[in-house]
Amino acid sequence: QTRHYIPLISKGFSHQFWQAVKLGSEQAAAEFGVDVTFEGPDNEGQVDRQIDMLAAALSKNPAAIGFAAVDSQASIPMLRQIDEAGVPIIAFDSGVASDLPVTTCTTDNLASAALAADKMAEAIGGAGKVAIISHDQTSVTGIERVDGFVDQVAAKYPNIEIVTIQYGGGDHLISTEITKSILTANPDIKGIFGANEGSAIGVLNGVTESGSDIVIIGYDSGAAQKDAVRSGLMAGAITQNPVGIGYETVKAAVMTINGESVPKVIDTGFYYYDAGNMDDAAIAAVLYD
Amino acid sequence: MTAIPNVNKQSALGKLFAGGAFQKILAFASLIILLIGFSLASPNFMQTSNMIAILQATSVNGVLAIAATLVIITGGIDLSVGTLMTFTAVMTGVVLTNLGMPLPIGVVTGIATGAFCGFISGTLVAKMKIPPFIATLGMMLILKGLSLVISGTRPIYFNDTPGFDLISRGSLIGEVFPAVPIPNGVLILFLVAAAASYILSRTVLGRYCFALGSNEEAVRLSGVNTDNWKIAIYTLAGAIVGVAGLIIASRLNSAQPALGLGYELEAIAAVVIGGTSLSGGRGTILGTLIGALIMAVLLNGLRILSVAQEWQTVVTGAIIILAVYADNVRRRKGN
Amino acid sequence: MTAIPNVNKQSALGKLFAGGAFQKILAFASLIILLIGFSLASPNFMQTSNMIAILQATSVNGVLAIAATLVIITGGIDLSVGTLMTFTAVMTGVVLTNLGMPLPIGVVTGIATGAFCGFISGTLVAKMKIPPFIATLGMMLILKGLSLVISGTRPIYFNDTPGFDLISRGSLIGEVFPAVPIPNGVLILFLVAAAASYILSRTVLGRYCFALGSNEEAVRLSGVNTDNWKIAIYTLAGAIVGVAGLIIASRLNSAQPALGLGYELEAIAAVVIGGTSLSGGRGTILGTLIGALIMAVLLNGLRILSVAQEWQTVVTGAIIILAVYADNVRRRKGN
Amino acid sequence: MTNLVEMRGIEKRFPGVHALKNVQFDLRPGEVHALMGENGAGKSTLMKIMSGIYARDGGDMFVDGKPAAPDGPRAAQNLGIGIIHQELSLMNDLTAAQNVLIGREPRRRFGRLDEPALNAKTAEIFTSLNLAMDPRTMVSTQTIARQQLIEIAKALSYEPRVLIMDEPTAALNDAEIRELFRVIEKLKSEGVGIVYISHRMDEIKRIADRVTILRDGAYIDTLQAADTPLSKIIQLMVGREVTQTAPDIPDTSDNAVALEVRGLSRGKDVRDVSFNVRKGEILGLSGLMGAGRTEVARIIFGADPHDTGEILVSGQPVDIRSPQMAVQAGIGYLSEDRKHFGLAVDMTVRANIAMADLTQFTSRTGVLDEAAMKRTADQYINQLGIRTPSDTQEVRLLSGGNQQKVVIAKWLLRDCDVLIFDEPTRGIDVGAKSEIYALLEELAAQGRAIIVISSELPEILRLSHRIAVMCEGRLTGILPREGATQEEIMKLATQTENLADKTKETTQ
Ligand SMILES: Nc1ncnc2c1ncn2[C@@H]1O[C@H](COP(=O)(O)OP(=O)(O)OP(=O)(O)O)[C@@H](O)[C@H]1O
Ligand SMILES: Nc1ncnc2c1ncn2[C@@H]1O[C@H](COP(=O)(O)OP(=O)(O)OP(=O)(O)O)[C@@H](O)[C@H]1O
Ligand SMILES: [Mg+2]
Ligand SMILES: [Mg+2]
Repeated sequence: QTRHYIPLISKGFSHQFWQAVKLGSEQAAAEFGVDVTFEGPDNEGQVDRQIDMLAAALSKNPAAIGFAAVDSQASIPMLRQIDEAGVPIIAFDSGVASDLPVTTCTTDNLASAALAADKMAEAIGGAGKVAIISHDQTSVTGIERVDGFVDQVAAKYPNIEIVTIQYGGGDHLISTEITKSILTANPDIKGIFGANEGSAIGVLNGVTESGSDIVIIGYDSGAAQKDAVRSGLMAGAITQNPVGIGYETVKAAVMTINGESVPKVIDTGFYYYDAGNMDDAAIAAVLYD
Repeated sequence: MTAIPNVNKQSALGKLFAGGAFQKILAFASLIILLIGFSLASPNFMQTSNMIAILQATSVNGVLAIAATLVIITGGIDLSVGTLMTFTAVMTGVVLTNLGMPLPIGVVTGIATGAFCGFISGTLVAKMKIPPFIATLGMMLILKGLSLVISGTRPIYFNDTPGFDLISRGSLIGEVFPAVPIPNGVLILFLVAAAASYILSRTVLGRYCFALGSNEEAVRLSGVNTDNWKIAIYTLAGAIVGVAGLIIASRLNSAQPALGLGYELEAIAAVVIGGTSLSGGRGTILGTLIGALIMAVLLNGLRILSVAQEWQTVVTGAIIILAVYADNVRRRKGN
Repeated sequence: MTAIPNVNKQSALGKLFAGGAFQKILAFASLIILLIGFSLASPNFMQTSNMIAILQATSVNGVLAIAATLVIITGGIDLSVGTLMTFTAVMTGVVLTNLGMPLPIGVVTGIATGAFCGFISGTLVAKMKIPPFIATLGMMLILKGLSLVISGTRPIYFNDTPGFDLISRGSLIGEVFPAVPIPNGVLILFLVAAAASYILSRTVLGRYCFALGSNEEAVRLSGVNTDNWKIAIYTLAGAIVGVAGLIIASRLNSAQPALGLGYELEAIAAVVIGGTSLSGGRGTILGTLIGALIMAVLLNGLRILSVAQEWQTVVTGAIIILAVYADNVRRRKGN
Repeated sequence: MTNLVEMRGIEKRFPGVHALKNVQFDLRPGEVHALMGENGAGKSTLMKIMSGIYARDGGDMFVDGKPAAPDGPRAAQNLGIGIIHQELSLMNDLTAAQNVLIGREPRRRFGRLDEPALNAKTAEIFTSLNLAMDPRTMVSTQTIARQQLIEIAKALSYEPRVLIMDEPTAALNDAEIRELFRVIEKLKSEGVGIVYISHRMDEIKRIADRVTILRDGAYIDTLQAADTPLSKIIQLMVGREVTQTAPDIPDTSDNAVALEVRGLSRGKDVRDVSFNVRKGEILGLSGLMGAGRTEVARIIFGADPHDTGEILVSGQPVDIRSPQMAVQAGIGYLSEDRKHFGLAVDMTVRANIAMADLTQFTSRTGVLDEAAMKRTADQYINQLGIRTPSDTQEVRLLSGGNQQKVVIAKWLLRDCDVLIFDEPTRGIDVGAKSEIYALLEELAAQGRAIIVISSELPEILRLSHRIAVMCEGRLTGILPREGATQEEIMKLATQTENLADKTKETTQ
């Protein structure tokens, strides 16, 4: 019997986060003896590209398909087609507004960003100006991480003012320049939240280049961010468990193929790490380079 | 040399897509080679459903490339097709979903928005003498921003407009011939191509398209109002982009405001692979269609072969260069 | 008339940046207007630290734009500058971090990689007669893919190469004049600009740059090996992109393999705003520098004013069009 | 004496055209060998083969008795063969000196340019040509005539042993031509062999030693220029006899004024120009290079703006701000530079002829009537004797003279009341020339007003009913046809305001 084939269609490809998901899926593939492939559009806006990828994946007679939807609705007709072909769908990272997926392996972006807000408030003493640099203003992660942070501040920290929210496309250099502009425009700013890896590194760079010492809260991991947290340049960062997401997605697919039942939602969790806890086994396990 | 040899007689089809039947066949050869290659490499490739998937993947880029072809033949370039497509989709969304208007008004709005923005690009180029590269680069950024502004940076869904998704997803052909359920989006692509071909080869507008690309000053000194014709061509191109906006909005059943950037290069690549000259004056719609198909087949085939994504990019780049090179070589041999 | 009247004597600076002093002043006016406008709008804008931040933000795009200027003057275009920059950074990273070589070898590798890829683009254009738009579009994709392949889709950090970050972040000038701590990245930008200006106005290579852009066929008919010169120019441009790769790698203290797409349009916009003609034959490095500064000032100012991101894009697009339009108007008046 | 160059049995084919059939040609040191033939006879093609730009399909070529097959311009230069092309091939964004010495720039070490040496060397060549031009002037600012002089200087700078001149005088006035002939004499005395192509028959008698005639790509004969009457040469060229009768000029002085300009000015190029043309009249516009004739025509046609002045058509003032408005007012203009301003060279003969008046072939839905366009194109191809395989041939593949005929056809179709012909016979062979003269006369006879700008005085004298002469942007006089002589015209053409002014201007 040939090995089962499980393509994973993701929202992005070259970011470290997605590479970590890919890594997790490959670990699971090796463990369960299936074949996986991993692709995603160049940036997290290209819904139509995702659909073309799904169509090509379906042509390859997959045993199951893993799918991280850029848009929670736009791909539903394509998913229906996949479903009709009898191929189970495992959603990961972000859900689909439909019950077509067998399960969804995800983390709560809103809650994770709210935790970042709590940590920011703690670090700046509950009052002062802060800013957010996010990767983009239309993707689910971009929107939810900003909203989670903003809502939490609005709800719990009346003395904290969010002076600006800007978007650097996840580009390290652009995020660096944005950070420097924010520091220039708001000399009295207390902290900046960088909502993904590229943004966080950009904030770190901009702050370093400006010789400022404000509080930085990051998101995701990656070698540079881990170093910055360890050295204290960055107060701390939220990390999801992308390796876990990839792993759980493939695992859920295999279970479905084998006729086992899986829970409707598999929460892979998120964590806040700082210099103090990042070497704890539980945290170190979810950090990636 | 007094007898006039009848070397230039063209077949009916050749006439429809007039202007260098030879070079079209060249790009066509590349397409066939790709199709055969992928068929041999993977049994999954040559399935009806996959062929239809390829055609569907061509529809948006194909329509955009047709619009770009018109502008490129005049000697210009249009970098705004991608974001304009998104902008027209957003405007359609505003009219249909936010304002709750009936479907036909949404369709007209999309196309009219495209035409209007094309009109502006054309005016910038013709009247204000901004180089097309810059005028459309500026428009690309402006429209990208406006799409976000107008949509409030969130997708607009067409759930309240039943039937909207049929614009691209339904299959009129499939209802008549159930064996070939070609989606309407693809049908629209071919209709737009036929119309654009007809306009290019049979109407004054098309004639001035080629003439402007060939020698604009000579046309002006012939007493022709070159500015107005140029604006007309950009406007037509914009309207065609509006059609692409409808197809993609229907396909996604939503207007995605962040989409569009990068589509312009893909469209231009399809145009050039199809044998249209970037210096203007020469080009065909059939060539552009084949160019767009080559790109879609390539991507689909590489995905079917499970080529790693980073290598897909490398191979696509190499094939674009090779296709144009092969075209060059065969054309030189032909002469 | 045998005596040559001395009407064309130029000042030393004018000589350095020879070739159409007038038009440079035009773009300069736009720059001044922007600077004054933002100073009035925000008290935070006109600070030494912010001016240095703007210069630093110009450094990468400025160097890329200089490379693009050379190619554009020959009548070509280079869409690969952004991803080539990334590719050179990745190669530097491989040599320094993965292979643990000393710093100078990394620097040479980066520049040599750029030159080599420029050589390939040049060969595609000159020998294989691929239109520059397509040749460099293909290279853009190939290099984008190869950066991911070679880096294993991960950033390569330069932590093991102490001093690497000083390439762009240190300040040799600041050590001598502590009042103006201009970072080395900016210094490199100006050195590259001066060198490119000198090459353009004072050497055979520069001469053929303009000659090719002006009338390539005429140059060929004069018995010049146009192919080789063209390749040389693309190679030089590639080497300059290699310098940009070093600057960005040093600034980010890492080679980010996914970066670079989109930088090419920004570079080309800077070139055109600076008065270089996309049809070739005319252009200056000083103009390009000013063009890059205009873009950096604009973005910095809008960010300082906390203009919403979507509106930033709209305004940038509009200003690009306006700057070129103003240039046109003033040039027409000037004549 | 061995021949410098010898070509035997040369064959060349282009798609649809057998351009050269078994052609022979030889060139001796110190002679001027004229190569004659109608437009499209294959003269330029033969010379492009000699200078390494085209590869021959068959035949042999010897240089100094040794077989040679130059495979490019550089190889030809190494053999001592230089060429001045029929079509200008200059780099417009470069200075005169940079053009002249392109590829051989004086260099310092490391590829650095020695600009002073470059300019000095060029100035020397210009001086030997008696050409008043700053080596540092931009080529783009120069008129076609002066660009042609730069081209000639460039060819001379190679110090060739064989110099091919393909219609070098097409854009030059008499003074410049005299200067060129002086240079040719000097080169001859130095033993340089010169191939000379021209459609100006009088020049053959003045400088040629031998004449070779081509017709339809075939070799006809080689003759001693001194012993052969021009009529014989012309007969061999066209294969029949061409009668050159002086026409009788109808009296048009009472006809209504078709076009009048009053006080037209634009900067220093055009200063206070006033004249009129009557229906049925041919007004010749003469003057030296850069006199401003082209500029006057372009202003009337709306191609360039003007500062002051009035244009009246049939007595009514018209505001012409674009060529389109001019055409609507019934004014047509044939540019002196057909490649850049007259033709879309990548398009077909048919498309170009129809270009000026597409509305005539357009249905109300905007659809073009190809059949009608073909009929019209074929009609003009026959009427003007345009040599082309078919009306769907691309114009760029036609010979220069035939391209010019396409431009004329375009304006004939447009049917304007006032037609301005700027150098209408530049680069056109004798046969076609007399056809064009006849055409102009016929147009005038139909009651149209014609302005002919020409640098060839015999042409002006032959055609014009009245002759207007310009100098430095001013209209210096209008001569009646009766008794007008070349001397009188030249006197008006050199009537400068003051001499100091003149030298200042020409050095710019
Ligand atoms: N590159 C080409 N491709 C196709 N046909 C060509 C090409 N060059 C020249 N011809 C054709 O070859 C023939 C000879 O052209 P050629 O230019 O040599 O004529 P010519 O004698 O110089 O005429 P003229 O006096 O008008 O300059 C013409 O019929 C022309 O149309
Ligand atoms: N493109 C140009 N740029 C600058 N000056 C020009 C240009 N063309 C012509 N001139 C100048 O304008 C004046 C009039 O030139 P114009 O071409 O009208 O003269 P012309 O009598 O038609 O001469 P020609 O016989 O050379 O065609 C001259 O002083 C000429 O140098
Ligand atoms: Mg000729
Ligand atoms: Mg003239």
